[in-house]
Amino acid sequence: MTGFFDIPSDLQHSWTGLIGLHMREALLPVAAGLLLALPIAQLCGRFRWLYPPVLGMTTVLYAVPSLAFFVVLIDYTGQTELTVMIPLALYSLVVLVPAIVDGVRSVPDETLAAATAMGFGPVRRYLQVQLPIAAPAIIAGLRVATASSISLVSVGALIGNQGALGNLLAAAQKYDRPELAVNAVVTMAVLAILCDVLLVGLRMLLTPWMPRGGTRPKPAARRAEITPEGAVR
Amino acid sequence: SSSGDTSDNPLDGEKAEAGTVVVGSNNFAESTLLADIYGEALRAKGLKVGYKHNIGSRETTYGLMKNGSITVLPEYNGSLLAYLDPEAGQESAEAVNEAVKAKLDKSLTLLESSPAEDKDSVSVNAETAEKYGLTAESTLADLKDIAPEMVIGGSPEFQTRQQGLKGLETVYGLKFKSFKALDAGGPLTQAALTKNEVQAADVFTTDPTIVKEKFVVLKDPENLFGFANVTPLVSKEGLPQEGVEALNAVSAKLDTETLLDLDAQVQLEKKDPLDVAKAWLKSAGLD
Amino acid sequence: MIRIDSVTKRYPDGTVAVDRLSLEIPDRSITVLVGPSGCGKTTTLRMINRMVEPTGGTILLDGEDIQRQPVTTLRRSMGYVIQNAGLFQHRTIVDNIATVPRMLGWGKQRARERAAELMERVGLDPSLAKRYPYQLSGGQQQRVGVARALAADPPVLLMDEPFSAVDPVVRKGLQDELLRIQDELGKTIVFVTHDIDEAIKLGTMVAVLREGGRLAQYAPPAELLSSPADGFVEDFLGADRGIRRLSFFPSAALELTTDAVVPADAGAALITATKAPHLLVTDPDGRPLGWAGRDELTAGDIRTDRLLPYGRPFVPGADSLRVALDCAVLSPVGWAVAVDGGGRVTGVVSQQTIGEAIRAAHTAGRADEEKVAG
Amino acid sequence: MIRIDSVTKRYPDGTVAVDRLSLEIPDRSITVLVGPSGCGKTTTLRMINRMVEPTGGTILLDGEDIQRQPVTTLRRSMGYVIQNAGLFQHRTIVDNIATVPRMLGWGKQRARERAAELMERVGLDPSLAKRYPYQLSGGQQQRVGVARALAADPPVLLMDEPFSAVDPVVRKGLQDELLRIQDELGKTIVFVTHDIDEAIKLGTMVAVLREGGRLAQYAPPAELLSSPADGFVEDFLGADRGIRRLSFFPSAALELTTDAVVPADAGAALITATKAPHLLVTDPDGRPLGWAGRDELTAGDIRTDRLLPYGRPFVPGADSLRVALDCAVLSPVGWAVAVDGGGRVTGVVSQQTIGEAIRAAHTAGRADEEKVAG
Amino acid sequence: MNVLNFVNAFFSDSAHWHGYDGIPQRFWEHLQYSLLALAVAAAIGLPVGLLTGHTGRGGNALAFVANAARALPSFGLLVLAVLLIGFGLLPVMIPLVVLAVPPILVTTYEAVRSVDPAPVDAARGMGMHESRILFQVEVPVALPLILSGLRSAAIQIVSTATIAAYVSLGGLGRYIIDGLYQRDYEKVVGGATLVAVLALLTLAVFWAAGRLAVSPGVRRR
Ligand SMILES: Nc1ncnc2c1ncn2[C@@H]1O[C@H](COP(=O)(O)OP(=O)(O)OP(=O)(O)O)[C@@H](O)[C@H]1O
Ligand SMILES: Nc1ncnc2c1ncn2[C@@H]1O[C@H](COP(=O)(O)OP(=O)(O)OP(=O)(O)O)[C@@H](O)[C@H]1O
Ligand SMILES: [Mg+2]
Ligand SMILES: [Mg+2]
Repeated sequence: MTGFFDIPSDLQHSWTGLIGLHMREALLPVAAGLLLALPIAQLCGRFRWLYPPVLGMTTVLYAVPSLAFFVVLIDYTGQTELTVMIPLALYSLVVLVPAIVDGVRSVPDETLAAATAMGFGPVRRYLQVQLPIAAPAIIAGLRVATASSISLVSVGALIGNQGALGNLLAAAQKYDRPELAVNAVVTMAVLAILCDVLLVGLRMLLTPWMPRGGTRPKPAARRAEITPEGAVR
Repeated sequence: SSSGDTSDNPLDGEKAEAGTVVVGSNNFAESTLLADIYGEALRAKGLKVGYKHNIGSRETTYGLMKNGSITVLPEYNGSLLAYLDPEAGQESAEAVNEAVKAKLDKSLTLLESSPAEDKDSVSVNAETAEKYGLTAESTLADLKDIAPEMVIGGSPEFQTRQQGLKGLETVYGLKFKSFKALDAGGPLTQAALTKNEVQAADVFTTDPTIVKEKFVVLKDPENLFGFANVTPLVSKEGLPQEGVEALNAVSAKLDTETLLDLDAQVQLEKKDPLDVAKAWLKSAGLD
Repeated sequence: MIRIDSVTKRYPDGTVAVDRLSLEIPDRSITVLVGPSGCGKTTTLRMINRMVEPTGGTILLDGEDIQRQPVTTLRRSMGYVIQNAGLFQHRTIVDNIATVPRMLGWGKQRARERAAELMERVGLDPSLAKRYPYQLSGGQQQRVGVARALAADPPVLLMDEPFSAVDPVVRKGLQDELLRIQDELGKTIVFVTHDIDEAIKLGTMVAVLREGGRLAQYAPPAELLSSPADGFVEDFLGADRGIRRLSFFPSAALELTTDAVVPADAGAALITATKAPHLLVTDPDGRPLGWAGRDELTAGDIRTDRLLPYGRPFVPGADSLRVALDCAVLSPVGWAVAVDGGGRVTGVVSQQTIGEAIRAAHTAGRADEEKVAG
Repeated sequence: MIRIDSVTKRYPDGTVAVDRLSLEIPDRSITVLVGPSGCGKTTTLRMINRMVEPTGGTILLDGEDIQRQPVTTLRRSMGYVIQNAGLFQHRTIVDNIATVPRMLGWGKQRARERAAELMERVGLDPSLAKRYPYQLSGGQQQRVGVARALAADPPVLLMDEPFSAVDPVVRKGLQDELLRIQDELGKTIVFVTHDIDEAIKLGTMVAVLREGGRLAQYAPPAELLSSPADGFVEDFLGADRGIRRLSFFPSAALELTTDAVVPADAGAALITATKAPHLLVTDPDGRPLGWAGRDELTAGDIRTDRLLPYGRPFVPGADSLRVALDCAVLSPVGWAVAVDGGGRVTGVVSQQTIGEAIRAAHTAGRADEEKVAG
Repeated sequence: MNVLNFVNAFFSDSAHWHGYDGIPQRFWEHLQYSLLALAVAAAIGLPVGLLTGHTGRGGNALAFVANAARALPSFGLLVLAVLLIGFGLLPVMIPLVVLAVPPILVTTYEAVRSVDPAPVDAARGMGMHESRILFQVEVPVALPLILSGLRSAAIQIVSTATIAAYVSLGGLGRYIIDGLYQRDYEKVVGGATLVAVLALLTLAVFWAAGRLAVSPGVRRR
């Protein structure tokens, strides 16, 4: 009963079950964030005046502690996964919107002019030129969003067993079993790194056109990776 | 001994699934243990049982009981009354139960109380006890003069409850130097007491560390913390008659000594609460 | 024909980029817009494919106002080539080139075949087809840009400083390539540059713009060199106007003399018979060896190791008077050596004769101009 | 004197950037390194101030191995100017220029005074002193770069393609400025460029490098033009070698004739007396108006509205034979007009006379070369 | 159920304005935790970032370390640290520092790396010493980006320092945790608002720092 993988029964899940739950609670919001961020970023790209206020708002949102979000949401969505996932989706949004906007903006003017001159309409130009070229920046954003999402799910433990692997942390305290906390931290870190590796692989798959090795990625991609709050620049 | 098998996925959905009895618990070890005991007893009677563990404080769980998310919750009768009606006096366990039932939401009711009692208490650590000469015979009233020099700890909700800082002030006139938010009698509380970060704290009377760490539990002559008999709070609709009977049978067999022993198994021997619950039910012939 | 009719562009911030500009751009020829930075060249070019909308005036394409056509149709009928090629970095070379055909609904196979054909046309190795733009040199990228613009065989090609980002040697190659392609395809090309030499080399007509988007002069390059409209154009043309203008005069009509050419093994009689002050000595194949001076002539004996260098020869049919003059000037004796394609001497010509030819060409040029003016 | 002695640089990745290069760089003159991209020019330059350490050979500065000096001392004794100037964008112009003096421990006041002095020297308006680099044009930035390099009055100036990022007109201005400054200061300048025209214009000596960092030719520009060492150098020099070489021959010795010059109000007698085939007509101040043709000469009456354009005049003292020839070629009658600094005609000269002068210059040049060789 | 009502109620309750549980005290505690964590993180991230950025070496290792650090969950580290070390400031500082080091480190590295190599080259050619090149040429130009890394770290710290309350320390997180257990939304929303206000203050401070410290020559780019 004190082993590394002996999960207390009140968590209702085996270790692998917790992992599955954790990934779902962490990744669905990122996916939702991406789906939301694309049109928002598109709007920000279209109407340049929109970008600064959107950035400002998202930064304030980002500063609101996750726990406060969870607590306020309990009344609307109850003690459910949704309560955890909604704030995480919002945080992902905060990271992804600037990443996409910057990525799309990083497309060289010449390339855009060439596309326009060839008779690309705005939609086709966005889908076939801007978005693919912005892919590295978007994936860089996804990497940050995914890592932070995986980490933040654990805070859900505070609102009653909604933290997946994070519940192990609460259990570690309740039953004074540090090994459970170690288990939680290490598992989450490994999951985050695995996701990161997968995303890097995805980028390589999507961008055979990027110079490999030695050559550094485009500044926009880099930027998204280094300033997660992306915002306020 | 992990327990992915205990339910489908109780975390899904807001309302309890029709026909499933959802047993909830608050975020401390004993509550989990009691929930497991109730749940397994019900399961032994062939009911479909789901768990919603570690929810948080009574403030939260009561809401979930009301809206039907939880069917069964281990409660402490006097503490519940103090939550429902902070002004109410507590003369006897029966009177308390009647008063609670009167105040309860229409959809809820209390089943039979068990003799097992686990009260909130104000305990001081050994150092403080020595300093002020406090013994097992000392009462809360003895703190009157020294309270302003003391930091008291307790779960965050202790700060605002009648059976907490409020009551200590109104009933005993105690005004502490400050309040330090800890957990519900859990490891934070123990650590804070042993490290003397707080001099007094809200400790459950069944807490095995009281003995281990030589905490001194102060007497409560005004009965502020009232009665705290383990009592199942249930939803009238959600629990069928055989369930009611099963839980009453459990209550009949559960006394304070047993509870102390079970708590120690979980908290000191680090056994899984579900295993402890099952083992006890078996030994008590309730499975 | 593209007709730019009193077109004005005032940007929202008040900058007047182009001011009542009128140009007639002839079909199947290269028209160059040249001028200092910011004089409105790019703006003018982009108004032709409506990437910039004029604030005044009209542009007619084959007599029809370009405003009448749907903008994407108009653009697809015009290739567009820009500095750094503006390639799609996320697509292979062949896919870059096939972009417009694919957009026009061609099948994948057909579009790729067309792309392969164009790669050959612009001088790109087929092995580059599957590469991505970053794997190509600047010059190669620029070639891809040209191929992409030509892909759907548009009648009009708009080129905005296409070669200005590559180094001088590569640029020269690209210019030659463009002239060759134009010879084969005969597109209507509007070419923007700020390099007057490029303008003179490529343009059938050259429009010199000045600050504020006003036309300073619109003329064929030779005329530009001989009669700049004003000080601005003259300054812009820079030095050597006279000599550079000679590029437009062929050297074919030069009267060559063979009197002064002798083979190295010629006898003394032949040598002393010559009246020329210098003798060009050739090898048995007729290739030039060098000039023999007066002293040797009188001696009647040629010592090939003491010959003066003959500089470089010119090819009368292919080279212009400019080359001929340069050869004469470079020659220590002032005579230029003419050779055929095989490098065999066909005669020599004195600087003086070249001077006369230049004068004759001037006169003919002036007569032409007067005819045009009249 | 800087002496580069059989220097080799092999980068860690195996690239041999410079291969056994030996050069003697004379004091107080501009030595230009020129060659195609990647031929090791930058590497060579940077070995002189030890920003790259050679893997073989030695470099001597005034006879002493540069390895002997502390590297910072060495560098502070050499100004270094690069493309885009490499200005410190966070410092004002005056602080940029004062960087090295400040580093050498000068007082703030003195360093700023020095900076102001240098701004004037390189032709920057003092009002720019407090600006930041981004507020300057490319040409102005480049001037600041030069001023900064000159600030501590180093005997040596290393310049790596300093003017290649600015447009041709500005570049010409900067080149002229550099020549003027060099006239005044007499630094030992090593100048890297890939533009052969710039090399010829600026260099006292020109080293042409070829791929792999090997020296193709090291000679004064006139010699380079007249006798390229091999096909590589010849190709690199490009067309017009002969004519460009004329830049090195002054036009002062040209024999002018005033016989063919008449004022517009000259009487018929004067006109008909002239034997020249054409007459240059001047206004009362002596400024050229144009050429009168034979017809008018015989008529004995000049109609100024029918004169032929005189092209452009040259100034015998200041301009080279190249300009004189260009003027003659541009002139419809084949005669160049010589004027003084004030634009008044001092005579005319036929293309033929210029041709003779060219030949004479060639002969003199050859004699010189032989003298040097002997 | 209106958030604005909560905010209003929270801030107009005079009881929230004094004492050990008053807003000034909690705000001050939060500020202390944040500043301390930022200072420690900066003390680790800045020198390493500057050095690797200047030499251009170790960039890959650095990216790996930063990514790995980012993968560590703050809340998990907190609980683990408390379990292993016990109470006090240290277990709170560990997750906050781990959280803040990656943005500082990577941004600083990137900032120095992305400085235009031409002026650096020119400086070296003038005979500047390497340390001088770093501090007088590279850092002034890299400053805006370095500051943005610090700012990013600071905002994350301010937001995350709320977890200190979970292990019974003070700070603005107190309101949120207490509010959760006491079912008191006023407190939760009030606490969250205070955190957001502190985050905005942080932004303002960094904006001002940028104005003051970044040369106009760099800023106007
Ligand atoms: N979108 C715009 N809004 C405002 N002004 C503009 C815009 N585009 C160009 N201009 C201005 O219009 C003028 C002409 O610009 P244009 O790009 O046509 O010049 P250009 O001749 O192509 O110059 P360059 O040789 O530098 O490319 C310039 O003064 C420029 O600053
Ligand atoms: N640090 C380096 N490591 C490896 N190879 C290098 C390095 N620097 C330069 N080279 C190589 O050495 C050769 C010479 O480079 P260098 O920069 O001296 O050429 P360059 O003549 O200045 O060219 P450019 O005109 O393009 O500036 C090139 O092939 C280049 O790729
Ligand atoms: Mg332009
Ligand atoms: Mg170079």
